[in-house]
Amino acid sequence: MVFSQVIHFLQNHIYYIGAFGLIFIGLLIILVKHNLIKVIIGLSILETGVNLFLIAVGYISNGTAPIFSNPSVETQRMVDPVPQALVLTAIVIGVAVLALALSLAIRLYQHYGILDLRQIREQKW
Amino acid sequence: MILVVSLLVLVMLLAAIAAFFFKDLMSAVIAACMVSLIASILFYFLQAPDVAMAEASIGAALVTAVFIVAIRRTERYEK
Amino acid sequence: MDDAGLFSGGPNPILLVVVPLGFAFALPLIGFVSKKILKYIPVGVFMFNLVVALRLLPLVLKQPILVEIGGFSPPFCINLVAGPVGILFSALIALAGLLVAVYTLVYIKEGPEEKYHILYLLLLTAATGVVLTGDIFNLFVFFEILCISSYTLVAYVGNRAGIESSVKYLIQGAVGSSLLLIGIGLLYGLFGTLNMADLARQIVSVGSSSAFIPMAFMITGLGIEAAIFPLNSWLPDAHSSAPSSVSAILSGIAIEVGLYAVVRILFTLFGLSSFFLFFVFLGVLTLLIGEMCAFSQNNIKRMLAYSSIGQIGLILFAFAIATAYAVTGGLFQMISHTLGKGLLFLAAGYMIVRSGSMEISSLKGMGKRMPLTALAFTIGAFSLVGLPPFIGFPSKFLIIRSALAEEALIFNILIGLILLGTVIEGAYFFRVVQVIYFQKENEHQKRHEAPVAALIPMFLFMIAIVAIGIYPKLVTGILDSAASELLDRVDYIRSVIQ
Amino acid sequence: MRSIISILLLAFIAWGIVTVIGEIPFGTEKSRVGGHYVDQGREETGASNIVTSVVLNYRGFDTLGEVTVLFVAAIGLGAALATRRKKEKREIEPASLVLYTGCRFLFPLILLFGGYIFIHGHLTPGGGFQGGAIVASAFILVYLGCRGRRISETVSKTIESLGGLVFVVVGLVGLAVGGHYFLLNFLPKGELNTLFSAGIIPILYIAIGFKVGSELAGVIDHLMEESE
Repeated sequence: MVFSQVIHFLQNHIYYIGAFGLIFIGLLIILVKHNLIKVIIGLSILETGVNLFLIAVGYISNGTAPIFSNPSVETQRMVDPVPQALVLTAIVIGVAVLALALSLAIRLYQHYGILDLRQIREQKW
Repeated sequence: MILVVSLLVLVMLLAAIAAFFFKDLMSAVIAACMVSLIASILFYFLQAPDVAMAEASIGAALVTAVFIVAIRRTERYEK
Repeated sequence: MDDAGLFSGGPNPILLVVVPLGFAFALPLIGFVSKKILKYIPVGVFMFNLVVALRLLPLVLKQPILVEIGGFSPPFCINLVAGPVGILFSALIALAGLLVAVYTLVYIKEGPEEKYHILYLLLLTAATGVVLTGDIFNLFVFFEILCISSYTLVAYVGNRAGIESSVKYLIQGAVGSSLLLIGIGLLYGLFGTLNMADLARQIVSVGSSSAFIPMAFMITGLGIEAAIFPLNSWLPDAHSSAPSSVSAILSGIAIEVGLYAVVRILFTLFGLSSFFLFFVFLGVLTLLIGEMCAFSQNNIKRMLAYSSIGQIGLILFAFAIATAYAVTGGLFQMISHTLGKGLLFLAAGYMIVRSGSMEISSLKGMGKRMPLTALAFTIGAFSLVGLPPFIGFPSKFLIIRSALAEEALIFNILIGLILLGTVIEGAYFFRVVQVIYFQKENEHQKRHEAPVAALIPMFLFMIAIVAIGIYPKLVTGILDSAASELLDRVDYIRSVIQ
Repeated sequence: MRSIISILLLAFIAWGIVTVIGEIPFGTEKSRVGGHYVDQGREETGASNIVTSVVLNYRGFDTLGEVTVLFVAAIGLGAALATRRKKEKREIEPASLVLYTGCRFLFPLILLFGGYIFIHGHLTPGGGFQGGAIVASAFILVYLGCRGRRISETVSKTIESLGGLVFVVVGLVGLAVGGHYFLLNFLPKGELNTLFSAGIIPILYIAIGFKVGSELAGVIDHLMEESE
């Protein structure tokens, strides 16, 4: 009884748990860590989490992938294609941001020997 | 099926937590790569083959390569 | 698809986005032919954009133009909504872009220039895209282009301060856009659409409790770019270490576009009703903190950057009052800030080049060495403080009067605080002006004015500031209809979804 | 101190998400828009991969922005890592013969695979972005295996520019042909599930594939280049 309840819970929530778990771990790395490369790793995990969440929103139980590869098969429910399109965009944007961030990190290290965010001058209010 | 997915999610979260704790950045990057790979499998389970391909080729492969190059040109260990 | 009424003969608003984008892609190819003409291309492109926007302006005042991309009808396509707000901002962006591009002809001399011009074009194109789009995810995409090109332009000089502030800006900005994306995902999950008008239509029907969380995510994400108070720690560093021409655009355009997105989401998407007092307080807080920090700066560009925070606070305050009058004032203040801050950064840019330092004390005797640039700086400063007969006076006056019209004690106190902020603003600007004109230099230096190509845009900014300041009716008509577009959700929805 | 504040902040976010996530049940159909795409997508765009038809036709403007984001990042990365000195020829330890030959053997095969993926983007899973990434990974292989080989910067810049321009020009041709719809699918839709179908979609995806491939390869190239 308890077991089936657990299964039911997992069926409804496991993807959300995974997505928001990643989002939280990513945010935690960004907020707590000081090493620049580590923070960028955090960003990458955060982005993966957001993408997983978007895809999970678009899923429809027992749906098929939104591709009509076999013209004879019809009238089957398909999952929502819109979040998939959004996530394609988001993945590419993510890699663009990551590459830029890493190039800045390399520049910062090679010219000024800094890789620690604490060494970046503190905000002067 | 659901148990497989749960297990994958668990491993994915553990890999993410490992990325948090590793002092060796190279290991952290590999852990992050694993997160991406498992996410890509999950995308496949969620009937999103396009996204799964993109995540595997861009998120897991290219990003990891970029990270490794960056770590080689900076420091390997977090202080 | 009803074609009647979509177009009344003007140019297609999509050209405002697509033509600069095409030229940005073509720039490397043109660079193979001749490196010299590269820097004239932004000038030409923004002149084109300005002409298109000004031709569209009278048309959209009658009726907003709906642009359906790909030939499908909303909500199944991405659509642009070229209403008074969108076209007004496009014209403002094109104007500022044009003038700063002329200034850049002589100002940017070193570094990878070709890349500078591409990034500059794309930054302003993205800003135009944000103000025109009617689709929430498209807004996110354009916002990313805007942010990424800003990160790079901040690091353009390549010195330590530039790279450090760029890294800081990048990390905060990337977290912000992830939050925005989570917000968009939640909205899609709740309402199943991304079209802003369609979303607005459905959000009425659901209690505001479930809409609040996505809104909080989106406003937090966008608030980072709009530099609303607790989220603006990147701004002074980024704006002060970028090249001055870029600072003028970042301060004058980029953060205002961020604020536009916040306002559009609050008003049109969520029909801001119960949270507005919160934003009023946030605005005043942002204003006071910005002005007080600006007062304590010795670095001229940091001072101007903090002053931008203060101005953003004032604009947010005006929008949050959410009466037609106040929104008009907020839009007016946006124009006034773009013109004034643009002029200040351009003038400060050449004063810094000539004196070789960003310290305010090193600007001694600039009134004699560069009289025209110093005059430009003074006019910009007076306008931002709100002295007549410059544009800052009618805009601030409008905001104060609309706040007084609320007739609540709390608003009277807040107006007092805003006036206090203005006094602080006046104090630090007068201090700089006093240093420029009245402090004697130790050794006499020869007169060395900024080059003509840098003076022309400053003059045009000055003419705009004085002309609108003397005759505010030039813009108030447009501002009124823009304000009513922002406030009237029903009309917005009706203009997109028939 | 800082971690406590962060955790409080995260707890606040978590509370927000938990309250709202209950209203987004997993696995149910939520969107009229998505349903419309699935039902009408084949007729309206001619692509049998609905995701592709959404990416390039219904939401093609987003994709134009996405291509631009990658362009900006590639340009910005070049600006951030710009080296003042000219590239010097350095002595590089050559890779072993097996590695060298293997890489040279695999390189065209991977390119072919990437090309296949972006040419068939409207029929099968995949498309310009995935194919482009695969093309770029072929170049990574060459950088790692056959050291000292670089793609010419002129060629990659030309491909990037042309890829972007093709997108904009195809869109503008649609604008000119169809009256006032940018990115209108003006070419004949063809027969479903054949290579020459879906109008402008394969053209755009091929342009994107080339552009993404050269941009990502350029990114890796810039990052690997030892500056000083």
